[in-house]
Amino acid sequence: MPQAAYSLTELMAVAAAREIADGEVVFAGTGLPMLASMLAQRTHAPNCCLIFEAGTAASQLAHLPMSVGDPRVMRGAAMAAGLHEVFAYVLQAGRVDVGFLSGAQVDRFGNINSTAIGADPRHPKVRFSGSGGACDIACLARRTVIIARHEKRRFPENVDYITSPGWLRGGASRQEAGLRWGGPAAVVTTRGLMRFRPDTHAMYLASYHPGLTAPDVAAETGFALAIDEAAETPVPTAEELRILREVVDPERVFLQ
Amino acid sequence: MPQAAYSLTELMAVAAAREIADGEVVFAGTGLPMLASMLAQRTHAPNCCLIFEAGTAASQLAHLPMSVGDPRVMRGAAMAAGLHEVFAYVLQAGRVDVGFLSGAQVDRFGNINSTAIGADPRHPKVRFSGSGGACDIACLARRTVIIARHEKRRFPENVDYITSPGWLRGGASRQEAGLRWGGPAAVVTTRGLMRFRPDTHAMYLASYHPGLTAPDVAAETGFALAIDEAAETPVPTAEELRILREVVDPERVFLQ
Amino acid sequence: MADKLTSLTAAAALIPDGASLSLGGFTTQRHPMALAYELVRLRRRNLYLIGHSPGGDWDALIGAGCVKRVELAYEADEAFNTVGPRWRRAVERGQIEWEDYSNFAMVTRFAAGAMGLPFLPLRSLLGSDVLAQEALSPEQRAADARTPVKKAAVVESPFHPGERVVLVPAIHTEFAVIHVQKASPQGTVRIEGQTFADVQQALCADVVIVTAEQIVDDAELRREPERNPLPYFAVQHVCHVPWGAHPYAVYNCYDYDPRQLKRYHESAEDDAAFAQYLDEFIYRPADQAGYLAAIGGAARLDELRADPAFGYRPDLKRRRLD
Amino acid sequence: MADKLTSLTAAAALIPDGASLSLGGFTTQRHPMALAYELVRLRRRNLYLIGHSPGGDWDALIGAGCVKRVELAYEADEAFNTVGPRWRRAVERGQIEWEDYSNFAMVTRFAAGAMGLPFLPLRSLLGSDVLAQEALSPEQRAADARTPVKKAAVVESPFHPGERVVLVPAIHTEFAVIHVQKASPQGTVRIEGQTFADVQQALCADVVIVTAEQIVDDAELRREPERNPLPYFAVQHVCHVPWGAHPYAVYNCYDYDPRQLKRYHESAEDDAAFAQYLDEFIYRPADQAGYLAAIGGAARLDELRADPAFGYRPDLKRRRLD
Repeated sequence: MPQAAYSLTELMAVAAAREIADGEVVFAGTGLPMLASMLAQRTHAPNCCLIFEAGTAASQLAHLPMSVGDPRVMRGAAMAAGLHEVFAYVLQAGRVDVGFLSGAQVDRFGNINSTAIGADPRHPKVRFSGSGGACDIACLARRTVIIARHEKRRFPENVDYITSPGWLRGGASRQEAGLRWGGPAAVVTTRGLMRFRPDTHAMYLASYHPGLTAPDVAAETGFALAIDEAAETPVPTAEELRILREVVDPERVFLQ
Repeated sequence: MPQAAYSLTELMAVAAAREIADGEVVFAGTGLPMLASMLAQRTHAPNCCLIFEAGTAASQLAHLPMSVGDPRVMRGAAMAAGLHEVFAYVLQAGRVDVGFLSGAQVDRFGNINSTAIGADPRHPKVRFSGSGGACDIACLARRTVIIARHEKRRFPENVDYITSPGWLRGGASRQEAGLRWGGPAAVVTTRGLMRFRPDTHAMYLASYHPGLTAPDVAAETGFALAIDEAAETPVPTAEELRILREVVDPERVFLQ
Repeated sequence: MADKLTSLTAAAALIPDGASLSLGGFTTQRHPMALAYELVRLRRRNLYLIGHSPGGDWDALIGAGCVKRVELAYEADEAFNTVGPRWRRAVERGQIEWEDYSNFAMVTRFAAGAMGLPFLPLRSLLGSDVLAQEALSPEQRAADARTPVKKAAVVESPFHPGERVVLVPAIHTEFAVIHVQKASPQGTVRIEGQTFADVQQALCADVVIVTAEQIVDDAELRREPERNPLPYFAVQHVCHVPWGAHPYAVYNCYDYDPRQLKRYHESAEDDAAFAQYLDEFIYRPADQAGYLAAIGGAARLDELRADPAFGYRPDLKRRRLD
Repeated sequence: MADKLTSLTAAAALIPDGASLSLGGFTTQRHPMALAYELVRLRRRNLYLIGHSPGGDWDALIGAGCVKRVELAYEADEAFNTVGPRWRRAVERGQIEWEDYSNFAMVTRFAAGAMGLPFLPLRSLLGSDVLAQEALSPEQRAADARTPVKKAAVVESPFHPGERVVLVPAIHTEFAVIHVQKASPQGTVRIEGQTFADVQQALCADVVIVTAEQIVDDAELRREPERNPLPYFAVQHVCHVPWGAHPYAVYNCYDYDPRQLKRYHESAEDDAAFAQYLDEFIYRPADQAGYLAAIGGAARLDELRADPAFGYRPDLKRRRLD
């Protein structure tokens, strides 16, 4: 089968989709996580269940939402209520298997900043949206998958503000902070896919995207990134691309 | 107008109904409180709102319920949910003006026992149902009205177990216990109607039922009951009796 | 999505001796009675029941000797009987261990468990013996890890000096059984009318068994997701059990059965009569079909069927049944 | 029961300079935009806004200079813009006071207020700077009694030694405004689809204003009490405001307006263009009718009307609008 051409967004959506196992409960945010979870539902994980924090469980999406509160998430939903019900009864109760996160900065332990850039958080140089549900997903999902644009300044030694706790300072520091489970399992970026050591919880390169090398990715990372185990990121299959383009996002809301 | 004959239950229902003001939110339990609040709605308090702890607000009852969870309470209700919603969002939030209580023992400060008789609560001589929502209503309604059978042993100096806190030890003791509002306003019994002193919160006789005298009532009370302000309980009007018998309880579920 | 349909007998058999269990419903409504009767037939022992306002579901289990310990706020049938006769006797005879709370405290405890929290605060209980007294001794608490180390704790708000609230410990049970109007084979649940604390009870249990008057397509329930209070992934087993709450009421389906409740409460006031009641209505009928035959069969059930315009039976004879 | 119907302008005029206020909805859905625009027209100042995930409702108020202090988790329009442009500028220019929480923390705080509690616990925030950092200085907190004395507190469970949870302080606001599909003149409210945190926001406010797409008979809403999440006695004012959330979506009524959102976000990235946007769409149109005419009138609105089979507009053009 000849290899199909694909965009970076498509490659990332497919890589993220493969992080979802069948039957899992997925806390999906707007954008790439929606592409990934809809794709997973239509390929290897038909029974994964999509939770949207604005108040729905198990949507059967017919059209890509542009917000987790979009009327589109009501389509075929098994349950609709509000944020408190979803956060307390589903997320905090430990019923979410995988949550997606993104942000402006990610450090070596998968801590994420989506609040502000600058040394003094009371006088930030650049202000972002704020946590939304990200801090909550980071604390309470059984595992998280981080999506990020891979640039050196966005992968610093330390983030300016920990909006969403990852493995904190590594080792057992996450549990010592009182978080009983969870933590980042993977980081899907514009350059590769990173995972975390089981003991130190430091990030390492699991795969680099086609056209790049492992040292290319390390060079664009602001902290030392182990690359000795890295392989090339598997490319999307033609079927995955077809589903993404024809079924998941024919409007090209998020696909580029 | 010639005076109509009435039963003791009818007299008590009318006396209890008169404790409800128009527009008030009423937390009504099964039995006499239901008779009283339905009567109040059909006489002087057409806009009082009935709350049932099993999960409804503003029922427009067509038939007398035999439980606060009775399907009959769904009739015309403005809202239906569960116990937690009613207790937290309505009762604890301070939105209930008047709650009704009853029990096996009532003391001079309006503390009520509906749990057990006996000195050792781990080995009671007689066991009752337990609090249900009574303790919660006693703590959190803006005021309460107690309904009780008036016998000396049922009005002791001290109840064996405070299921539902009244004015506790009188004075400011209720607020000192951490209860920010509420407390019993009246006790409607088989012999009279009691109220509480504004300062000491000790019970006094406000009225004795027709056929009795104030000393009769005091003699059937296990603690010293001030009777110097007592008058005769006003009798039900013919219209109140007609509504009770023909509209509120034509089946004679609770009326005798 | 997995098909979770199973038989009532298979579902009841999952609940072993000694299990901790909560049953849905409220006093005279929507208890999973058919399942409770199955547990009596299976002669389960040492059950640990946790509830807020149970009625004859608990009273029958307690009377049949199935129960060791309970945590509760109330056990009675309201206007049909102001105290559960077998509950009352079990306490007075020292045959049961219990702890008293209020309804608000118990549903708050269920909510804490359902929300994955160790406790929740409330402003009730202050000044009462419900707060001041513990019916379970420290030894009894220590003997079962499922019982909280203490009944409640009073703390001051860190944001409002001098303001006290009561913290009550979360509940987790091994099983919850709720009886509802409609469920799908996949476990989507529709509760019509008051929900009582069924949602919180289900969400704090390891295993949730739903018995339903009617099994309907998942797609039908998904047409009104606002009315489905439980996520299907929290439900493990679904049983089709028409009349599953008899002699209690199910809004929009049927009314309570005053004649059967009168029989129960009269019998339960006497040991021998109660044994006979168990025999006649639970042990001898082999199953739910046998029970329904014993209480009067289709002819009686038809008299209880709800009028759709009301959700109950407006002409039901409720008093002076002799 | 009292008739609570009033005009949008009369309701907005109730909210004075300096008031604390929460607005319902979530990012690009069901914000009471018509009322927010009225507050801009009234040139309200020093408002204290408290929310979880507002969008352009706050962004317009902030940009128009109406706001002094906010407590929030997020301010953006999700796929339409990942940060509210005027919010971002107000922070970077030191023109606004704020405190950061997470969505779960904010809805928990609203819930605590709605439940009459001083705080509620949650297991989120631990390890984060959302917990460790306070954006408001102690002096700023002390300057306004409506701000909690501290952001949060970490405590150990009295029932589970070593187990920590975060307590977050309750919210009370002077006003809450929510926009819903249906309300009765008496204040019974129907919310279709996700409820967001509208219920908790309403129940922790002194005065609740409901703006509704449709005013219906109370009796009609009472036919399905399970779907009415607010007791009418918690609602003080009801306004009939069709298209009251435009340019945002209202499930079963209309979709968001991508063209208008693009206009907003492009303008809001530039001070002069934003001033012009305010002038064109808020100040110059004297009222909601004028606003609707300015954004394209009935012809444009018809293009946004929901398809009843979906509750939104399946054929809506959402990208490449030029």
